[in-house]
Order: sequence, then C-alpha cells, then structure tokens
Amino acid sequence: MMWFDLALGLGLIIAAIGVFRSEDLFRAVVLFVTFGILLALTWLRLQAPDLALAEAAIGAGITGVLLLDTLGVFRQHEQDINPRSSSQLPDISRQWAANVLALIACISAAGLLAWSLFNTLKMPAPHHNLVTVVEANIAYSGVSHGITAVLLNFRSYDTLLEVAVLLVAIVIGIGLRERVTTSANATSDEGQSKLSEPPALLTSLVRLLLPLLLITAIFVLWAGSTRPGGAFQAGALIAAAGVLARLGQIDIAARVTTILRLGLTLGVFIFLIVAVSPMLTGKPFLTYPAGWEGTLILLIEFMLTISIGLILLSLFIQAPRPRIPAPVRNAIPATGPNAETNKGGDQ
Amino acid sequence: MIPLLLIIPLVFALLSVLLPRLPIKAIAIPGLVLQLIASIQLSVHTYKHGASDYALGSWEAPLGIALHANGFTVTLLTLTAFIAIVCAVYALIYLKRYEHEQRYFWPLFWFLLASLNGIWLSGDLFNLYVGLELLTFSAVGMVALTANKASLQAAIRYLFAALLGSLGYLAGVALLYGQYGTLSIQEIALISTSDAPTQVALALMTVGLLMKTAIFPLHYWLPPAHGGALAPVSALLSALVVKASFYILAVLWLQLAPDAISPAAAQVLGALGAGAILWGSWCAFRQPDIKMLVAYSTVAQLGYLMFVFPLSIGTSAAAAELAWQGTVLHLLAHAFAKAAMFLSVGTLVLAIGHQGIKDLAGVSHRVPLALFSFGLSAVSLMGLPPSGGFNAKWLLLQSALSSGQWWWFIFILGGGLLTAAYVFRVFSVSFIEEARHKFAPTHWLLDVSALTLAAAAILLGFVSQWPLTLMELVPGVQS
Amino acid sequence: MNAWLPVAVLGTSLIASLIIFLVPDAKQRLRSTLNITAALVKIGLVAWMVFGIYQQELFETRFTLVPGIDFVLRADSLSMLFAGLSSVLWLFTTIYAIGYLEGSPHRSRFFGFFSLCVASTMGISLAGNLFTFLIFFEMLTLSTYPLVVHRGTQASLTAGRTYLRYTLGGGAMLLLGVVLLYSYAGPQVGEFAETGTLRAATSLDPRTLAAIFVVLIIGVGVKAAFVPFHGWLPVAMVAPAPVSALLHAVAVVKAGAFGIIRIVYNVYGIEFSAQIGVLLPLGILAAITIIWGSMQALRQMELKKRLAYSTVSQVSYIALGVALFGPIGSIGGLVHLLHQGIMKVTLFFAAGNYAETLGIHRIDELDGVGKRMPGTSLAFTIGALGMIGLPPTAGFISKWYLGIGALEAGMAWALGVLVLSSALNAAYFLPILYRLWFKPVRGAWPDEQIPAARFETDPWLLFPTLATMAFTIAAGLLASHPWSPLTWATLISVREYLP
Amino acid sequence: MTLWLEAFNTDFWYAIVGAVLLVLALGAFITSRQLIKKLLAFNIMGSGVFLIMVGLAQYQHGPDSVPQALVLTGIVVAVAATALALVLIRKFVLKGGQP
Repeated sequence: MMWFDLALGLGLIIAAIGVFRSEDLFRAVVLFVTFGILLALTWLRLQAPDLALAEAAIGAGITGVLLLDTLGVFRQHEQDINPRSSSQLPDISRQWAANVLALIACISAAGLLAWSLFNTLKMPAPHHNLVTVVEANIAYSGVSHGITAVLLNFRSYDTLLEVAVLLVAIVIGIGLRERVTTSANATSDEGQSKLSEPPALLTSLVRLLLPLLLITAIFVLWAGSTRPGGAFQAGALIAAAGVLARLGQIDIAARVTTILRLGLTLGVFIFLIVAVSPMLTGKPFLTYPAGWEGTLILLIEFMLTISIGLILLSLFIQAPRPRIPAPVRNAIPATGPNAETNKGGDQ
Repeated sequence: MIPLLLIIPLVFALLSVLLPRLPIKAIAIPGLVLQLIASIQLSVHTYKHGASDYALGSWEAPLGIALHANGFTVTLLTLTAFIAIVCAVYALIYLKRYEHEQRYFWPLFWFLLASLNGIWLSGDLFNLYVGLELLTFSAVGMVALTANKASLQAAIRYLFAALLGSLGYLAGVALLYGQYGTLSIQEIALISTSDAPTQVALALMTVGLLMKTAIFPLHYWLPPAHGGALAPVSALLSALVVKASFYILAVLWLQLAPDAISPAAAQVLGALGAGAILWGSWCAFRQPDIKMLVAYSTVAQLGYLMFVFPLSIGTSAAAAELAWQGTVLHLLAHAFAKAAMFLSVGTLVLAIGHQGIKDLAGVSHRVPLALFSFGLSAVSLMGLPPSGGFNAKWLLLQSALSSGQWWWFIFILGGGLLTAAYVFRVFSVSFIEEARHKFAPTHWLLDVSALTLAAAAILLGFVSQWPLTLMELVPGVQS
Repeated sequence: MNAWLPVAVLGTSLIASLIIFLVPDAKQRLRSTLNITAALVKIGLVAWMVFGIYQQELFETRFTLVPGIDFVLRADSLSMLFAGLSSVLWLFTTIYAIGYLEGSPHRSRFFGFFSLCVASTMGISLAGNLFTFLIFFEMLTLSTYPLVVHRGTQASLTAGRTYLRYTLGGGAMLLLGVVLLYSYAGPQVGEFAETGTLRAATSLDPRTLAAIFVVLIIGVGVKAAFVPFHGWLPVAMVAPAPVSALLHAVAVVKAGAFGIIRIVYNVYGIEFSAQIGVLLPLGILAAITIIWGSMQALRQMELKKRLAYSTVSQVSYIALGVALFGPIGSIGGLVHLLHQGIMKVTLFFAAGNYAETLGIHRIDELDGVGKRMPGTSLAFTIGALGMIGLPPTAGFISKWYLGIGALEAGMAWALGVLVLSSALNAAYFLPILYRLWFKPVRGAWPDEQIPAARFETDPWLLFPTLATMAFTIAAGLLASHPWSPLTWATLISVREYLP
Repeated sequence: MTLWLEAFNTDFWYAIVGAVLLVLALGAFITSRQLIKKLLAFNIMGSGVFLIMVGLAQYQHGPDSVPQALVLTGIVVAVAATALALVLIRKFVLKGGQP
C-alpha cells in the first residue's frame, strides 16, 4: 500500500497546485472539491474515518456548494452591471512585491518545517501519551467511540466554543442579509425564486433523495456514540438535504423568524443547560451526572445536529444575493479609486 | 466561580440572538455588572489564595481542559469587564441611530466577551485556538456591521489576516502536540526543551500571533478595520481584542517554553516593536482623518508591548520583573486610554458630522468634555505623568537601563514625543475659533463613558500598585 | 493633619480648576468668586505651613506609585520659598486676569487651565523627590499649552507648537536623567534632602554622575530658558498678558530655575557638586545666558518681546547664584527667585495695561504715556529700576548678594558679568522710562479701549499692578525684616552648607 | 539515511504532504489577487495543518482520537470561516468591490 499512499499524497499536492494555478475560478473550485475528496481518502488511510466523513460532507460538500453558489452570484452580478473596463489592470510593482514576499515566506516556512520534521524523526516518542489516557477513561465517558468521547466529554468545552463560532458566522450572515429583505421584501423573494426553477427531473430526484439523506443523517448521528459519525457530520447531511430541498423549490429557512433563530441557538442552549446544571450540585461546569453521560451526550448531539444543520443551511440560503430588478444599479454606491480612504464608518 | 465568566456572556449572547427586538440591550447592563462582580470576586479570591485551576467537566489536564486563574488573568478579566461595561453604556446611546446594526451588535458583543474571557482563562493550546477564532469572527462581524463598501473591505482584510495568523498558530500547536503529546500549557511548561520542533512551533505561532496582534510590519489590516468601525466597536477592538493574541504570545514565550527562546529572537521582536512605534506614529501623523489617526496610534502603541521580550529574556531577574510590570501597566493603560480616545472621537465626529482633523475647529468650545477625555487619554498615551502610561514607560525605561540595553531607551522615550507630535495636531486644530460646521448636540452619557475610561487611565498612575501586586502571584514569571 | 496639608494646598487649585471647567462661560461672578476664594485659601494654607516649618514641623504625604518609587509631597524651607511666591502672585495674577479677560470668549477653559497650571506649580514646589517633581513638571507643560494657544489664532497655534517642541523635549531629557540617576544610584537618591543625598554615595563614579547632572540640567534648563534652549520663550509672547506674567514670573521659567536649585542643593548637594566640578560649567552657561539675553532684549522694539528676553537674562541670575559656591551667592540666587518674580510680574502687568488700555505694543508708541497712565507707568518704572538693580528695590538686594557671593567664591569674572548685564539692563530699560515720562505725546493712541475715568484704566488691572509694585519696594526696603524673602533665603542657605 | 527509512511510515508521509501543502498554499495566499483564490488557499493551508496534526501525532503513538477530534473541530471552524468570508465577499462584490 506504500505506493498508494505515495500516489495519494502526490495527488493532493497536484490538486492543490491545480487550484492555485488555474486562472478560471470555476475550474479552481472544481479542483478544490476534487482535492477535498482526495483528502477524505487520505483521512481513511490515516485511520480517521470520522474525518473522512466530515471532510467529504463539510470540507468538500458544504464548502463546495457555498463556493459554487458564490461564483454563480458573481456571474449573475456581472451580467447586471457591466464589468469594469480597465480598472483590473494588475499593479505590476505590487504584484512583484507580493511574489518576492511569498517566496521569502515559503522558503522560510519550508525550511522551518523541514528542519522540524527531520528532527522529529530522530526523537523518542513523547513523554505524554493521550491514547492510553483516553483508553483508560473512555469507560466513564458514556460513549465507546473515542472521538465522540473527546469531543463531547473530555474536551466538550472546545465543542461548545466551536458551535459558538458557527453561531457567530450565521449571526453575521443574517446581519448582512436582512437589510436587503427589510428594504425590499417582495423583490428579494422574487429574486430568490427565480434562482430555483428546476427541471422536473431534479424536483422528483430531490423528493426521492430528501428522506434518504435525513435517514442517513439520523443514522450517522446515532452511530457517533459507538463508531464513526456524530453531530457535525449529521448536521452537514441535514444541511445538504436542505440545500437540495431549496433546489427542489421547497421553501425552508428563507425568512429569519423566531423559530429559525430558536433552531439556530437550540444546540448551544441545550448544551449550556446540561453543562451548567451540575454546578447546582457543586460539580464543575460541563460535568455529566454519573450514569447519565450517554443519554445526555445523545441529547446534546441531537440538538447540535439540528442547529448545525440549520446554521450551515442558513449560511447558504441567507448569503447575500443580487436583487434581480433594475433598481439594483442605483443602489450600488459610486466608488472611485480612492474609496479606500473614505472610511465611511459612522458618518 | 471561574466558569461564571464564561457562562454569563454565552447566555446573554444566546438571548440576544434569540430575541433581537426585545429590550435585551437594556438587560445587557445588569449582565455586565454581574460579570464585573464575578471578575472582581475572582481577583479577590486570587489575591487571597493565589492562582487556582479549574478542571472543566471534572477531567484533569492533559485529558481535559483546565482553566487557570492567576494574577495576570484576573487583571485582564477585570479590565475586560470594566471596559465592556463602559463601552456598552456608550453603545446603548450611540447605536440608537443604527437601528439595524444594533440588533447584531449585541450578540457579537457578548460572543466577543465570551471569547476574551475564555482566552484569558484557558490553559490549553488548542482551546486557545478555538477561542481566538471565536474572537476573530465576532470582531470581524462587528467591523462589517455597517455593511458599506469600505467597512466590508476592511472586514475581509481583517478576516484573512486573522485566519492566516490562526493557521500559523495551529501549525505550531500541531508540532507541539507531536512533540509533547499534550496540549496543556502547564504540562508542556514542565517538560519543554529547546529542540528543533519546539523552536519551529514557537516560530510559527509567533508569526501567527504577531499577525493577529498587528505588530509592524504585519499591521496592514488594523487601521482600516479599527478606523472604519463604529466608535464602540473600535474601542473594544483596540482596547481588548489585539491584546488577546499578545497575551497568548507572552504566555508562550515567557511561560510555555522559555528555554527554547534565544535572546537574539527576543531582540528581533523588540526591533519589530521599535519599527511599529516609528512607522505607526509617522502614519498617524500624516492621517487627515481623525479615526485613522487613532487607529495608527494603536499600531504604534502595540509596539511597546514587544519590548517585554528583549527586556526580560536573557536579562537579570530584576530587569525582567521591571519589564514585565511595565508591560502589564502599558497594556492596561493603553486599553483604558485607547478605548477612551475612540469613544471621545466618536462623540466628536457625531457632533460635527465629519471626521477630518481639519473639521475639528472649534470643538474645544462646543464639545469640551469629549475633547477633555481625548486630552486625558492622550496624556496617558504620550506617557506623560501622572498616568498609567507614564508609570509603564518609567518601568520599561528602568528595565532597559538595568539590563544595559540602552538602544530601547531611544524608542521608548522617542515614542512619547512622536505620540505628542500627532496628538497635538488634534489639539491645535481644536483651539481654532471659527467652527467649520454646525454642531449637533450629543447625549451626556457618551461624554461620561469616555471620561470614565480616560480618568481610569490617569488614575492608574496612582494605583499602579494594585495590578502589580496581583502580578506577583503569576507563577513562571520571575519576581 | 500634617500629612494632609500639602495635599490640601495642591487640592485647592486642582479642585478649583475642575469646578471652573464646569462653570458656564457667562457666570462671571461665580467663577471670579471661586478663583479668588481658592487663591486666598491657598495663601492661608501656605502661611500655616510656613509657620509650621519655622517651628521645625514636618509636612509630608507619601504613597507608593510603582514598586520602589514613592509619590512624595513634602514642605521644606525651599519649597515654602517657591510656594509662597506662587500663591501670592497667583492671587494677583488671577485678579488681573479677571480684569483682562472677562468679556472675551472661553473664560472657563482659560481659568480652568490657569488654576491647573498653578496646581502644577504648587506640586513642583512641594515635590519631595525627583520623581514627583517630574510628574508636576510635565503636568505644567500640559496645562500651560492651552493658555499659550488660548487665542486660537494662527500665530498662537504656531507658538504653541514651538512651545511644545521645546518643553516636551526638555521633559524627555529630564525623564532620561531621572531614570538614569535612579537606576545608577538607586531611587533613594531622588529624595530631596538638605545638603543633598548623593554626598554619601562615595562608591559611585563621579564622571557618570556629572554626565547625569548635565542631562538633568538640560531637562530643566529648557524651561529655565537657558541659551540655546530659550527659543520658545519669546515666541510664547503671543499669549494674553496674564499668561505671560504667569509663565515668566511664577510658573514655567521659575519651575525650571527651581529645578536647578533642587538638583544642585537637594540631590547632588552643593559641596558634592563643587567636588565633581559641575558648578563652574553651570555658572558659565548662566553667564552666557545673562549676557546674550540682555543683548537680544536691546534689539527688540516690541515691549513684550523685550521683556521676554529680559526674562531669559534675569532667570539665569538664579542659576548663577546657585553656581557660586558659597552661602552668600546662594542667598543671592535664592532670593532672586522671589524678587525676579514680583518685579517681572509688575512689568508684565504694566505692559498688559498699556496694550489693553491704549493698544500700545511697541516701545516707540510709549511716548508720553506717563501722563495718561501715571500709576501703571510708576509701576513699570519701579520694576525696571529693580531689574537694573538700583536701591531701594528688591533687585538691588539680589545683585548685591550675588556680587559679594562671586567675590567670596573667588569667581571675580561673575562680578564682571553682573556689572555688564546691569549696564545692558539700563541700556534697554532707561530709554523706555525716558519715553514714558519725558517725551511728548505723539498724537492719538494706537487703539484706545478703556477711556480714562475715575482711574486711568480698569481697576481690576490697575490694582494688582500697584500691589506687586509695592512688594518690589517692600522686599528691598524691609530686607532685614524677619519675614522678608531675604531672611528666608538666608535660612535655606545656612541649612544647605555643611557646618 | 537508515534512520530515516526505519522511522518513516504512512503517518509521517502524510505529515510531510501536509507541510508541502501548507507551504504551497501560503505562497498562493500571498500572491493571489482574487479573494476567492485566497479563500481556497486558506482552506488548503488548513488541510495541510490538519494533516500535520494527525500525521505527526499518530507517527508517535498510533491512531490517536485526540488530534482527530481536534481536526474535526478545525474542519468545522474552517467551514464557518469560509462561509463567513463568502458572505462578506459577496456583500462586498454586490456593493461594487472587486472579487
């Protein structure tokens, strides 16, 4: 299998170079998704099936969808406004400086990393070994799958903050989106529905795929406690289902209602409640009561799945899009080359 | 007690996401008071009983994540709570004219506080990474709030710089985990050596954190982000957010693996700091826009923080202690002063309706309190007595002398004069009689909050002993 | 109580300043009452302390600012000399400023900073160690800047910039010197003590200490307007007349001179300074400044400019007295700190009266003013004669002691400097006096603002002028009185020199 | 050289691949002028870091669920970062900025 690894590693590098070198953005994104699939394979080779699943669903899947959608929006936008004629001329000296800077950065980073890795080879295994520690404690964690134990019990604090990170992203997402809808509710909806006039085949395919995806998601979630899977992967599947549903003209999570907000925050909310409640009995924050670990972890994971799915989906749906009607052109402020100096923060 | 400082902001963050239209904004103030009380109580506890650890989820490090409260962290926690409360009061008034923005300001504000508290307390390398990302995202979101082209561009630039910095940091974490098999800072500090992977890891993390701290020449993202944001946002960003990555840097260099650091590397960081002072001041001097002037002033002032490394690594214990004390004081004084400055400038801009320095003509008569706050904070920034900034500079100068590094002397002393050069541009315009614009009346609470922070910067000059006494409780720092 | 008195003295003007900032511009009566009350209370407190010092009481406030360094306010005989001068002159300057500025805009701002400025001056006089001195020294810079640029014209803004460039630079030098001294010799040497603290530090390298001395003297020398650091002083003349009076007689220039006294007497100690050989260079620097300032004054045709250069010259008498190693010379220098203050304030008040009443700014416009404004002109005459050093004015006493001191110290050249400078003083003051009293009026006044009524000008302007004139004569006539400045200076001098 | 070969294994190989990706992506991040390209470079750089994290740790002591869990967190943070960046970029472009 050594050759396979060699080929896979080189494949990763080549795909990455392909992404960097392609002039066309669409091509770059496609190559990037390819890179993600290769990476998922790599995780399998590294005996990390959870990561393979996550990479395929999130790294390649959701990221790819978001990127492609963005390119679509750009294309649409370019048709709306005439592309700038000559302002795109690259600033030669700046580009040159960036190249030199990149060269220096690359060489020093490469040198440092090479030196470090080379020295690692000569060194004995480290003093600490968390593998054994995890093994010794997994029985008390309430789950039998190591990664889930780490994510939702040993280092559940990381996970709490991580979901908060997702939440921040979507808060900014709706923050930037909503202004458009409040100012022009009707036109915006029109713009979105124009996006989705799918062929009949797609619609029926979506209807077929949707339940399948949801069932898979639930399975992946439930599997998490004993084998690869868990809230994040399941959440990504839910999001994927949602994206499909959007394409199939099923209108979900389009408006930012209180129910949607509840869905977005549900995961963290339940997580926090479960985490805080032991403090009432004098136990530290984030401790599970003895005997209840498995149940509570499953509860949290279930809620997290819903929230993560909704967040990822909303990040797709609520991302800014151009409004189709003509007035758009007027809404775009005239910006000159010195727009940068005009910090219009709070005039 | 310790996790309360995480729970309070998270709960309020969730509430403000859930109920953006309810008067959750007004509830924010009691919440902040609660947070301030909690942090003061923790400070008192630390003062009486020394540093304490808290095993989250009852899992001890290295398996679990430990929170660690020592003299330095409780100082920072209290600072955060205090500045947050004043900025919140300011924001409550200031954001009234930003109907849409304020619905998203408050959740981001609370997430920002949660991440700051998390970073001050965390004793785990990877957890710090997640905390940094949470911090970055909320900060970027706040910069982008107004959603005009300039602020979006600034936010994107900020986000990319911060992401690059985080990856540098994370790469270092990866190497350190490979090397030591644990992520706990205390555990690594016990066994750290000066081998290649450790040094490379530190180098990568350092570059990443310098990027996030906006240390010259990696500061390019800071001025548009801090200068273009809404006034309370700028205040929070300059006073607290950039300090978080500096805090991690200081922990890495002085606590995690002091053996792996060579004095030469420390000199390099010092040189960057000196460059920051010169370049930042020069740019501030040339800005036509007052908010950009203050933003560039942040670039310059952050340079002083870098002097802790050459002054405390490879020098005598006495010099190191002085450097450490001076740096902590500078951090505090700059936080107060810069927040006050951004808030007072916000009020001035609000009153005039323009943000060019030339437009400030006549403000000394018509917006005197805001200008007075600006003046008080400028005193501290210039390092003139009596102020926290002066005491900080004094300690740094003494440290430079007693470690025989006279060359830092020039920059520490000269930096104050350069600061005066750009700050007095504002004053000299403000004394001109004829106003260029009509003045709009401003709410008195805006003035009071700016004045509170400015007064704190000055008062710090008289009570410097307090934070410094707490500082002696930090293990791993020579005292 | 004794621990709180220095704080109270400082607080009277500090609190007054903060309240005045908040008083609306239109409430003139309230502001004036506050101003004058604060000034009177301060004089009372200072008098109390002077009395206490006389009875060997200790007034000290002390707390730790940063590790190893204390904030100290302490009253000793030297600080009382300066505090007495400042508090008395503050009262008169305030009264004068009320007459001068009421009616013009931004009065609250002006009087707020005015009080802040005096608070800094009190801090300088009461500072018990170099660190505290430095704090108030810088505070003085900041609080005088708004006064210099008060008018907000282009000229005053430019002057403000120049002023800052010099004083902040000087402040940085002083900071450098203080840090150097504290690091090299330990913070305990910064404590001001009679006969100096460094005397005991025998293990230290005298050359290093001399170098630090140079840095310190440059630091305070900028404010004392030593040549070549005097450039800010004539420029700062654009400020309103009471500010000029304050800058020249009480606050800024004096703070510099006072700093020199503190450093030489209370840090290095006069004996030790002589030992490491820094007194002679200081004396030469002072002598150069005296001569050069006088020569420049001769060339000025604007009255305030001429007075400004006269200040450059006169303040260095103090430094010269300090540099003369011997008790008599010290007495001369110390007493001149006071005498120059009251004489110069008189001159500036008079110049202000001319400008405010008749719009006179240039010397050639002064022809015959003596008949139109006899009181002011008399005050000007007395002040000018004092500057020249004629008896029975205060100036005579200073110069007499300085001269004898020079001989006693064996520095006969200093006597030559004194004689030459007196001649120059006469050369630039006597023509003015001639114009005032003996030349006929040249037609209409340039810009008559206040017509002659019961008094020749606004009584708020006239009476302070006459009062300080009276002091000028009294200090000379009653020099041997037990409460005279001379007696007090003698007391300090006696305590400074080792038995 | 023998030392190298003895110690070398699959995990280490992928750590090296990760390092190479990191370096290449760093260069691409700095040089590329398009925001989307920068974003792609950031993602690939992140993947490189993740590979180092898992590869290096597992090279030392076999399959290790801790770094895997960390990387899972990292992937989620990365997708959040990407989504956030895309929201900002889209809004920026809609306001007339250059992608």
